[in-house]
Amino acid sequence: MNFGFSDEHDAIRDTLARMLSDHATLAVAHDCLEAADGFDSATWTALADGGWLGLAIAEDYGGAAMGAIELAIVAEEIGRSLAAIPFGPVLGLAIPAIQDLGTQSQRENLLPRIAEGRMIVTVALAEDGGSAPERVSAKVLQDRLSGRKSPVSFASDASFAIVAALDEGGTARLYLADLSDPSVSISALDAIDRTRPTSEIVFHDTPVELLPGSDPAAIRTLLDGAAVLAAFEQIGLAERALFLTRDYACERQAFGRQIGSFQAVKHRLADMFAKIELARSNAFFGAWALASGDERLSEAAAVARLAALDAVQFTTEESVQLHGGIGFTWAADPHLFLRRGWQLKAELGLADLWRERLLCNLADGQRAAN
Amino acid sequence: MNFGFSDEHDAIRDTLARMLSDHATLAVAHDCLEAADGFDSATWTALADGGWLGLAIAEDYGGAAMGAIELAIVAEEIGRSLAAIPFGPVLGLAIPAIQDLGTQSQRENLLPRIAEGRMIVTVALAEDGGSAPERVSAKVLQDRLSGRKSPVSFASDASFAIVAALDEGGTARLYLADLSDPSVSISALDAIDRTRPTSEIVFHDTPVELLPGSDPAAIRTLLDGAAVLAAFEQIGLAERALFLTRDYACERQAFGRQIGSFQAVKHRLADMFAKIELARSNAFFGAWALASGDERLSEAAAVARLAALDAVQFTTEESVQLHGGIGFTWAADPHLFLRRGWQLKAELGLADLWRERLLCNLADGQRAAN
Amino acid sequence: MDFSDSPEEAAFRAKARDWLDATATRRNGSEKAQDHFMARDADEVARARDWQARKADAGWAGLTWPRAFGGRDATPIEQVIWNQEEGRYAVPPNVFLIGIGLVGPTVMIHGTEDQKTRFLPRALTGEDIWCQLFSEPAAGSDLAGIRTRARREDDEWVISGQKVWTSGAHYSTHGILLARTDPQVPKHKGMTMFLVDMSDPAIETRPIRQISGSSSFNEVFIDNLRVPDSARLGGVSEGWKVALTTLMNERFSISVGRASGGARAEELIDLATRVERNGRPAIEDDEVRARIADFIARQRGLEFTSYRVMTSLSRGQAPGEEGSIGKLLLGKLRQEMGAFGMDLAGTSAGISAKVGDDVARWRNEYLTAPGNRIAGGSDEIQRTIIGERILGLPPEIRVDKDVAFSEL
Amino acid sequence: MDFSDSPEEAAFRAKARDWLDATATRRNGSEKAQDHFMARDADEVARARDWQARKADAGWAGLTWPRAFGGRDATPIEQVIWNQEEGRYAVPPNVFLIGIGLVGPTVMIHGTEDQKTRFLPRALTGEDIWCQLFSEPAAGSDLAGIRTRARREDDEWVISGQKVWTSGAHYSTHGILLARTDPQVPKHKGMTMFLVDMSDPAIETRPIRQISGSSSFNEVFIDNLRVPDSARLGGVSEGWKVALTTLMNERFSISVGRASGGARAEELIDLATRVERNGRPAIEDDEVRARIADFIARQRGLEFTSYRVMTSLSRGQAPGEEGSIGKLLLGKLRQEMGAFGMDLAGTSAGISAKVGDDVARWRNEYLTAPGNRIAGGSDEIQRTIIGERILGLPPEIRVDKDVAFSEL
Repeated sequence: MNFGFSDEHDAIRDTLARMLSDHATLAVAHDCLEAADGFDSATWTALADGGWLGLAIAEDYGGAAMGAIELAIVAEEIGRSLAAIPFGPVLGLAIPAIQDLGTQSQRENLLPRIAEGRMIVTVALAEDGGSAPERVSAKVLQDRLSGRKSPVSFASDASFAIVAALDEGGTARLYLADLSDPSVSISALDAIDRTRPTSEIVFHDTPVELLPGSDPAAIRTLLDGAAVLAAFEQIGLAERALFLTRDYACERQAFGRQIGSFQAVKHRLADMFAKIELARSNAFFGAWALASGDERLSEAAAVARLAALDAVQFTTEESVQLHGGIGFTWAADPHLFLRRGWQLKAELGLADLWRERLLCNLADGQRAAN
Repeated sequence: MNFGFSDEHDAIRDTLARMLSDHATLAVAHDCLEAADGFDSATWTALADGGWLGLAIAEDYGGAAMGAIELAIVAEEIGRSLAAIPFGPVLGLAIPAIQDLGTQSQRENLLPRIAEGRMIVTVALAEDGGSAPERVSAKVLQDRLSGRKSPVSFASDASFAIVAALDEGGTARLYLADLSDPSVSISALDAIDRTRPTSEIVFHDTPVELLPGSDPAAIRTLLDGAAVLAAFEQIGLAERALFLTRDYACERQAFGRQIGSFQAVKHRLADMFAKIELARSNAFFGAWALASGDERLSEAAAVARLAALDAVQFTTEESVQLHGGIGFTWAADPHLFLRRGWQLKAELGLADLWRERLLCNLADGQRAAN
Repeated sequence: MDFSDSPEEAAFRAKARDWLDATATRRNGSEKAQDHFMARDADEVARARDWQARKADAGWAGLTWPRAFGGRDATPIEQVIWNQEEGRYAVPPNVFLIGIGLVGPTVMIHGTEDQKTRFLPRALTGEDIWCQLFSEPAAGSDLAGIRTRARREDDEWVISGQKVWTSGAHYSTHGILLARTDPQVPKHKGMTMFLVDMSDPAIETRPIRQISGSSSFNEVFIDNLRVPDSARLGGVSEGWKVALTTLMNERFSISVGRASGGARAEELIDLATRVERNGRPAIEDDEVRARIADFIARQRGLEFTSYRVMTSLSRGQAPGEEGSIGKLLLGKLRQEMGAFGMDLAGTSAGISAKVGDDVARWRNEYLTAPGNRIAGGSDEIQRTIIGERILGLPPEIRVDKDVAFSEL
Repeated sequence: MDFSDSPEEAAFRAKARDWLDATATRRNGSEKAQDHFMARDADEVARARDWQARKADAGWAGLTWPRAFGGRDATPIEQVIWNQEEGRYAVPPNVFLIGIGLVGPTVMIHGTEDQKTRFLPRALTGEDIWCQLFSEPAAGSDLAGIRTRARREDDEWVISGQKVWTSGAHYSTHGILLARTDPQVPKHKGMTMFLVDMSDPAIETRPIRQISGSSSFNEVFIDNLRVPDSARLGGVSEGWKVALTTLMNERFSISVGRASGGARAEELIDLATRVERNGRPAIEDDEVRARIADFIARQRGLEFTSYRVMTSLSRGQAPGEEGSIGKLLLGKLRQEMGAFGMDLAGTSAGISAKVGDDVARWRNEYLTAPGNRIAGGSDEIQRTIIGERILGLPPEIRVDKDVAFSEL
């Protein structure tokens, strides 16, 4: 058993962290929050140039053919950087969907361009009822898609979207849609994290291509993998919020002492740490299950997700609190983490969804599906 | 508006508190915990002699004809005393059931004897499925009761029980059963609070008498009133556990200081206090609604119960914790409060039951009854 | 114990209602109650002044002030009854809360005759609007750590420094300002209080944008403001004592102030009926039901607690033990309810333009609630206050008690 | 990152399993794993000694000890693998944990040659059983506050005082005892460690009944116990340094010890399937589902955290950051699961002889969990350790650091 990272892993992490700290500073995050389109294209390009976007893409399609462990490291560092980029939609979902479920020609067409940063492919899974396959109501008839998908992250910056929709037999599948088609209308939504452009997309007889490997089980597995990577992103985010708060607690004085010397502050920071490390342990198991193709992936993903959601919400809310008056000003940093935390929560579904995923696995259908 | 106690109320409280502190010491509670039958008959007799058992009984039947506010004060002081006596079953449930729902002859036969402490009448509402009227499965056919009721508090010390059972039309009603009848078998259960003798009763064609005013609505109202009084009992209990812990925190030294000067201890005690006062505010409204016959009684009872359950569990668990190693020894006092807290929780049903009572009232049947 | 109006209270209520009916317009059902104390623009300030003048004219301003100062000598419960009744009408925000609730009582106790004559009537009629210049960037929870300096020059004081979290500073005419006049003594002993004119060009006001996006507080920069000695409120070096009077009245003012106006937990039932969770109406989900029921129990508890506080006040007792928990519990409750309201939108959590306006509404609740957990004494400070003042626990070890401020 | 056995690990596991298969009896399904380290009676002590002797004989005792002292020089992960495998068999409780895990390593570092020769082999073979005489009634979280005095008289030490929370004291043959030898210096500086014979009549042991009803700890009264100077472990006044070695090994020992053996969160699914809530199987209640899922996520997290600790240990790194959270989170999790297990019985919550033995089982979990939150450093102490040692926050203000113990 070996439940930690190797020296090579640490080197990957250090290289990426240096690159990100050059580009994706918190000042940039503040700027993105004020911008019309929050997307930080400079960081995205830098990631492409460094070969990071193709990390898990096969060599045949211009990638580095690395595995889930390496991708998890990237996720954590991107979460930590707060970079306003579509890591989850593209690297967590679109790339594995195309690579594992797409056709040869889809792979050839899309993966090299994604890796080079020349094209963004996002995913449109969710509808009002949630993001699980059984909540899909968009429909494809004779290769044409109609329906309403919302929320979709980075739709305004993407060329294509991979869309969950019902086939003619009523089975949820994934389809590739060209977002520049005139039958597609994209309207912006007001997300709590405006560094994460979020839209509703309406498809009206839009020509689409099936990802032939996709079916409800494959979609669920895809979501499981994305949840594991998102957990690392969330852990990176939460840990930085913790350290930011720790630094503030060491600097800020009250009653003649650093506030971090008060147990009310110190013990809350310890609780944040404990929740983050618990989430990290679950995420490690998830990464291993994802990398090794272990059958326990869906359980592992669920517990990783649940622990990460808890760690992020507690840490970011209490980070605002422990910053005192400064904490609830717009100009301060803590709310950036709070907002991103909510967005990462919404994108792959809330705790109730993942609790059901866990229990339905464990209780083995003790409860009839609704 | 007047949302506090009067000077007369304070005088009642002081008199009772003095009497209880003479009889129901924590040493007696420890003894009751070790005894075969935990009932503290000495304190019960002293309460009868002082006229406390008949406080809310009409003058015609030997009582003092006082109201719910005065009874709430008694409940709080009895909770605080940790006396091993059937306050809730007798004063919270049996007396109002007989007085409000019974016949003239039932009142005449039972109430004076209860007030004088010569007889205990307990209640047997719960079955495996819970204590609500719709969970009753015991049945009465031609004035004879058959079924299994459990748990029943103080059955071993009681002469009669008021039992919830279905009448021939399948409606839940209350019946008076003589527990000395040979058709009744009582077997002891192992409760977490052994100062609260707890039994299962099996009735087999036991002759019973209907309380003619009883029907499901009346049973629910009876439970509402009992929950309000229990909330006061719980508040008294929790407050004493808090003060006990406060005193320990002022006395115990570590690292050269009283441990109560550490925020980890001080702030937890403050949280206990806040939960108890929140519960008290809800209980006040409940007492007012009970005393004034306000239609909001069932909402008031539900929120009083929910807040009291939360306050007791948090306070008693953390009281054990803040006592350090001493806290989890048998010889120390904190576990007495922890145990009694559980018993008061079980006797009238857990939070899920009262949440439903609250929501079904507020949502006005937005959800079909199960 | 009685939850209903006493006959006297009912009479007061009827009288208030009569006057309001004759003078103001009822809110219609959809219009929200006026629940804040900040004007959004100059027009709203003007309308607030106009309304205050009419109230003062009819004897409904400064209800709890003594009659000697133009008040009505009303009980705290009468103040609450007034607030309830006024809340039913479409009235402008009460920007006079600080002037009437905090500054007035402080001036009555610590002011000179001249100060009482100059300031009290104009506060009552709404001619003057007051703000509170206490907190500073480095003195929040530890208010006695203020650094704004007031130096004596002949018969004037020269004040420089920076204040922060000042509500309404940009439209206030006057401010009550705490400054350090002697840094050579321990921190609590070297402060003095002043009453200053906000229109002085030496005072600059800048709004602070909060995480909710709105700006209800200001930074106030004071650069060599010169005031005469007659602007001093209370003795030299007695500023802390004067400040405690203001803070006590702030607590009272919050206790009997108009109810928080935040969202009601019951509204979550309605939202949960309209959205789905796991393919069913969310209101059918037992966890949703459990959360909502617990929110309701907590919110009711806070509401009933405020009645206990009023009862104490009406009996002439200090707003005691029970009052301190409201401040501690409200912010966290609002934060949790806001989060839960967003959660109910599922994958649209935090994303508005879905499910009507609900997400935006609960999101705003969520993003303003952190202010409740900090402003007026953080949750952490409240716990220490409860622990020490109510439960009698030993105090924190203080390293700054007997040290000259300049040495800290 | 790999969750499976490496080839070396798999080989070790096979070897262990072979020996165990040949020597011990597999537990049958219904028999619970041996999850505690305390013998219930003299018979169990005898069986434990017998089993330990056989293990020592075959080289399976003191796995992580150096070969020089009769150990196997095994990695921490090999120790865990052994524990997992041994756990499948019906073996007596490991009453040697303190001797082999804590005292042995401390003697190896601080002991004289004579002490090593006398004590290490007998600890390994199970002839000696050790207990740890550290905590005192007035020195729990603040261990350096111990008052047990050791006074030098010629070449002997005379020890008097009271120890508490001593596991297994009543059947232990030896104890490692921390005593104050110089009260005139600050508290951390005046202590010395001793190795004492528990059969000395100057030592009296009394069991402490816990709130769960069982008695796994003792009070130990020491009344003028005389020991030679050769019983001293480490230098005079160097007791704190020696104690830190023991405590570090205690942490290690807990980290790689047999898994807690407490209830599994998954068992709540089974219980919830058999009981009703609001007229339906409780497992269909969404709040029940939510609570159970969260328990599972937390319990898995603790389990996986222990693998991270082992990985660190295997790499020769100190059991670092990740290890400290297990101690903090386990007790509260067990307490909450215990309470929830009882809650599932509804109105029979806390009352046994209903729903099979489940209530009694979860009740026992609930009543033993508070021990996890205190023993070996309370939750509160753990938070301070995490805050200061891991997060680098400023230390508590210490009023007792530089003061002679006698002046405190």
